[in-house]
Amino acid sequence: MAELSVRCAGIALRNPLLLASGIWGESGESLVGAWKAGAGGVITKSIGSFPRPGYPNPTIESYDRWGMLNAMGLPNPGIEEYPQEIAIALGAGATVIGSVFGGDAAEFANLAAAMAKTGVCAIELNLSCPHAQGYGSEIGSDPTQVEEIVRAVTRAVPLPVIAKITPNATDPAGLAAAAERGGAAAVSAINTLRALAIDVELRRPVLSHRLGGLSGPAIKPIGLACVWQIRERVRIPIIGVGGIASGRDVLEYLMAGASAVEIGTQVAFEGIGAFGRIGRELSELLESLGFARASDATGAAHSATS
Amino acid sequence: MAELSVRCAGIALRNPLLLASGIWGESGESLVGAWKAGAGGVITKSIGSFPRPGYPNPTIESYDRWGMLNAMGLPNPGIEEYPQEIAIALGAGATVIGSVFGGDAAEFANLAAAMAKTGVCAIELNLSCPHAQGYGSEIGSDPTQVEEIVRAVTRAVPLPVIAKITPNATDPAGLAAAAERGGAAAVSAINTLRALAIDVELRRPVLSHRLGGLSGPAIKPIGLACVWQIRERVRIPIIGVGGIASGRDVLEYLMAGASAVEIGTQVAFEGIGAFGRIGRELSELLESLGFARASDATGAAHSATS
Amino acid sequence: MRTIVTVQERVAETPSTVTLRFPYAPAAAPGQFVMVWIPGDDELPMSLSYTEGASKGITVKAMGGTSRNVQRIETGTRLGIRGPYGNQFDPSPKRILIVAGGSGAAVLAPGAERAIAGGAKVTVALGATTEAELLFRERFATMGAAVEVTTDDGSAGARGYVTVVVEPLLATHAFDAVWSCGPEIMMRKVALLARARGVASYGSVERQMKCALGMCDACALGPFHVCVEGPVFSTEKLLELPEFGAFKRDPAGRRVRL
Amino acid sequence: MRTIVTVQERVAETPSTVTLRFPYAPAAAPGQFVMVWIPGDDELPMSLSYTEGASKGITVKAMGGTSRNVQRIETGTRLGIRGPYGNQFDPSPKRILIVAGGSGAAVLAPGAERAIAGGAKVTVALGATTEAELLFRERFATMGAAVEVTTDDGSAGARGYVTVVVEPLLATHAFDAVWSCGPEIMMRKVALLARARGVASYGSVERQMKCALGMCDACALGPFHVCVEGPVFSTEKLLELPEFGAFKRDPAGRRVRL
Ligand SMILES: Cc1cc2nc3c(=O)[nH]c(=O)nc-3n(C[C@H](O)[C@H](O)[C@H](O)COP(=O)(O)OP(=O)(O)OC[C@H]3O[C@@H](n4cnc5c(N)ncnc54)[C@H](O)[C@@H]3O)c2cc1C
Ligand SMILES: Cc1cc2nc3c(=O)[nH]c(=O)nc-3n(C[C@H](O)[C@H](O)[C@H](O)COP(=O)(O)OP(=O)(O)OC[C@H]3O[C@@H](n4cnc5c(N)ncnc54)[C@H](O)[C@@H]3O)c2cc1C
Ligand SMILES: Cc1cc2nc3c(=O)[nH]c(=O)nc-3n(C[C@H](O)[C@H](O)[C@H](O)COP(=O)(O)O)c2cc1C
Ligand SMILES: Cc1cc2nc3c(=O)[nH]c(=O)nc-3n(C[C@H](O)[C@H](O)[C@H](O)COP(=O)(O)O)c2cc1C
Ligand code: FES
Ligand code: FES
Repeated sequence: MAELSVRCAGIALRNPLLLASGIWGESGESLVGAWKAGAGGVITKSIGSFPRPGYPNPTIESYDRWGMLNAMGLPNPGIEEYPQEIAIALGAGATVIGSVFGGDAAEFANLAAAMAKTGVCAIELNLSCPHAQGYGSEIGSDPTQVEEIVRAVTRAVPLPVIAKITPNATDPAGLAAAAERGGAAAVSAINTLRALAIDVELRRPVLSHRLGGLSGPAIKPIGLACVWQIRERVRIPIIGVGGIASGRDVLEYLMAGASAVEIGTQVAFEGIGAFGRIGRELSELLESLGFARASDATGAAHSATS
Repeated sequence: MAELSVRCAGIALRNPLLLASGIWGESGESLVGAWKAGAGGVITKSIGSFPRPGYPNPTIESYDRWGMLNAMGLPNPGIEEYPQEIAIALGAGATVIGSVFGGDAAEFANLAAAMAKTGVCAIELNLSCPHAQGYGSEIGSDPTQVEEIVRAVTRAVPLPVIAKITPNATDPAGLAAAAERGGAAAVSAINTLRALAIDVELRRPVLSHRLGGLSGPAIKPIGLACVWQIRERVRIPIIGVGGIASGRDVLEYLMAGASAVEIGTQVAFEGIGAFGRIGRELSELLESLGFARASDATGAAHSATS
Repeated sequence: MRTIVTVQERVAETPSTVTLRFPYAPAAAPGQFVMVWIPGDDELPMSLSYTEGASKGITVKAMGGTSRNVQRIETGTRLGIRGPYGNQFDPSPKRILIVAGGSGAAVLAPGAERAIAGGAKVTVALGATTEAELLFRERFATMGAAVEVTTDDGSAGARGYVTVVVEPLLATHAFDAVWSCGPEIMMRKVALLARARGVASYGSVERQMKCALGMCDACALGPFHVCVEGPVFSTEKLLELPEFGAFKRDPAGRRVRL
Repeated sequence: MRTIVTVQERVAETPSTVTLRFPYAPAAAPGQFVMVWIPGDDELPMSLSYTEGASKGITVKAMGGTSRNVQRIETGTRLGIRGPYGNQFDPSPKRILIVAGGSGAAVLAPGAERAIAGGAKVTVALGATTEAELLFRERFATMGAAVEVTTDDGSAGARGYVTVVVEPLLATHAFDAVWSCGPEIMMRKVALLARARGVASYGSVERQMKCALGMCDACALGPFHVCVEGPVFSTEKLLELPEFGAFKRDPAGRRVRL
């Protein structure tokens, strides 16, 4: 079997499959569940300065097995209460990455500092949620702000910082370059794409927030393009996210330039068993294609002679 | 049966279903075929100043029935030879919209002027192809250039001008607003999303151009979000494009703010009969929901009380 | 993913509870729930109080804003329905004790009907604040269950919480299974009583629900997601969880006391 | 949508033509084509010269850059295959005249095999520039077809274009169908000869192909898309089209003379 353990952003991961932020990440027990199911690491729900209930329901629209639309509205218990959940996950031995979202560099830095004290091994900055006023992609699509926020956070915490990049931007690779300049240890890409569903019988948007974010297989080709373009622009490692449902999908992301990946929506379609299955598929596929290690596949498609 | 004829950008359409640019639009006979199959109007392949062979194959990757990736590379016979194809379509009585792509305002204006002479009823500006260096979204994601190009074209031609907006931008609605300022009679949204597919066995991108554009059902929620946001920003009519496969999809676009729609990829999945079927579905659905006219549905979802 | 249905029948069951019936074809089992979208308001998880055939039903107790608004819904109103989701009560035991508090009867009634149709003997301990609030008292009687009633104010049946009749019932009758649904403090008590008597026991629990797809974590209960692995659990499993009968999560995911 | 296959067998059929065999499971019919991706080079439409069973084959004549490169492909090389696409030759007629020019034999051979297996009597008029370039002469003979050969230089069979034998064959034999594939000028001639004799006639035509999905319009031929409604057409239909035997479209979509 091919070697699945990877290093990414200075973190040792037992395999490259991370639980994406916002999926199973609100409770410590769920983080443990994902870890036990075989995730290489778990990323918490994005945590803010104060408790947020999120938007009213409906917050989800699902399209068969190829896509999912959500506008949860960043519900989270707030940075004061959340550390108890992380403690549970760390207690079970999980590799935990803490995700935070803020409205400006100072808030991000404060949150990251508090998150760093919980014992997480890295911080992911949600610069990319497409449906939260004053947060996420509203600030994350401006390279100047991205650089400033990443710099403030890297100064405030001794941990590797991962900037999560939005695809809802003219030049996602430019945002990754800004994060690199700011001192990010890695970037993750992509978050969801701004999207909408309308109920024609009721003549209204389905989600209470109207606009939401599209995830799932539908966005995999878009995530791959972002990772590809980022790889051509930056030298820090990339974590690929978006629509991963199989070991083959993971390998596509690795070959496009990713060192690790995050898996989200597939958990809704399949359950947490997705981690074990995808890990097995990846291992077998690497083996059959002659890769001794998952890390050997990173960027492999860039070197193909045309 | 509900009344399907609509007016959009000053053009009378027998129904709101237009053949999208780049599909069946290289030959006059194919334009006639789409018209006879029931399209409310046909948009030509995007035509440039000179003949272009497009990129080498592979130019297409298809994902079951939910998506399609292409990087044709804007193949076209050039504006000198193309008018003979339009003549064939006009000879059969088709409502023809001429699509052009250029590298700057002057080239767009020249092309549009030549196109206007062929007898088309409107000009669509391709400001949004995601995979052609120096064309399409490379210039179409900058509001200043969009405004300038649209202004140059509206001054050069006596016909309604439709600006086709890219979703590969931080603020597609801002681009639509720029087009409106420039004098566009309407905007169409969206073109394809920058995307990539990798063949893991061969360790290389599938398309010869590597990056391509994603179309089909996968992008419908993204197209709807763009149309929704554009409707909140501009007053000119909107033509909805992206992933339409049913009458219900059309109605979603209308309710999001569109006055007409374009259909592309579904033709590959179903054949040109898609126009007849979708038109029938739309008519029945409008009827069953109490709309006497398709145009009554335009923007209906914006007025829902929350 | 949602089906828009039109409410075809509305029954005011008690002063604070209404049943809405609507055509909804997907097969459902007793214990399962649907997500009910009240356009312009909210989307709530609701157990199906009628699971058989094409005319499904929900029975909603006025708790807060939305469930209070639901009381005013008339026939002809359109709702968005998705589901059914979650697991079900196993209707095969032959002697079943059902313990229903408050709107819990809504969850348990279709299971009781299916069990009786399958030849089971069903006893129902039905509790409410006051006589007028006893939910489905008639329905349980009509289907052939033996019904024991309690009210907090003593206006009907025994005075006190429903648990006052559960202990004597367990002491005097043999049961193969206990099913309970109601306030968790009550369910916890019933679970302990059943365990003391060695009777298999199942409870339907409620948590915040947003996605109902096992993704968002809103409904996390220990290692479980109520929307997928619940809402029906063996109470032996529930008793192992420190939060059972003790706390739930609010919409922000904070742990709050029940 | 593509399957990566490995070339398992390579046969140099003529100095300018090579057959590549590879495992490819999807069912295919004679006349259908696949899109063949030569990684790092191009993707070309190629008729299946072997359609039966899991080992499919293509037979490629060196025309330009890519098809010339294909000649150098060895076993073990990986190709991307999608399809099969398009329609097929109807193998039910009992007396078939096959007219093959150049690489046309690649398209027609599997249909001849299937027709003979179904009991048909098949006559093949096989033309090439010179004897060494006669494609599948052996294969046609082995399957039981009567083969009449022509070469431009007279090195084998009758001297001249393949049409020189078609007219006498049509005059002296009764046929239920004519199948042709080769240069369009030749096919047009055959079509006219068949029409003069009142014999049903079908031809397989080639056009630019990009999507092969009936979308991009590269293969437009009159009102048809060769990738979906072709490549096999009744020549009666083809004769109605001014472009048949006269012009095609280049990759830019310009009309160019054949
Ligand atoms: C699987 C499942 C099935 C359900 N089935 C039913 C059903 O069949 N019938 C039914 O009436 N309800 C049912 N519920 C509960 C229902 O979904 C709502 O929680 C309830 O209607 C209150 O909604 P609200 O928005 O009006 O209350 P809110 O406005 O959110 O809350 C109002 C007040 O009531 C309290 N409250 C809310 N819910 C509860 C509760 N469940 N227990 C105790 N206090 C509460 C709140 O804390 C608050 O103080 C079910 C819940 C789940 C998870
Ligand atoms: C449905 C279909 C099935 C086909 N099946 C086969 C097959 O079984 N075997 C096979 O060898 N080819 C077949 N072809 C043709 C093949 O796809 C290519 O067109 C051919 O191999 C030339 O490709 P190239 O890139 O090497 O030529 P290019 O480099 O594009 O062209 C080289 C030169 O050859 C000329 N040329 C190219 N193609 C043709 C042609 N078809 N006829 C006349 N001149 C031409 C060009 O005009 C140019 O002068 C088929 C085509 C279609 C559409
Ligand atoms: C329900 C849901 C909630 C999410 N919440 C967050 C979040 O809190 N923070 C964040 O950075 N990303 C969030 N995301 C985005 C995912 O982490 C991920 O980037 C995206 O869903 C694409 O991956 P997928 O296709 O595998 O789901 C959320 C996604 C979903 C579907
Ligand atoms: C093969 C192909 C070629 C296209 N060519 C063009 C083009 O030349 N000009 C243009 O403006 N859009 C072009 N498009 C984009 C479509 O017009 C349309 O905007 C897009 O495909 C989304 O609609 P759909 O999902 O219905 O296909 C092309 C799309 C495809 C799939
Ligand atoms: S409601 Fe989202 S996980 Fe259960
Ligand atoms: S090859 Fe694209 S339409 Fe035929």
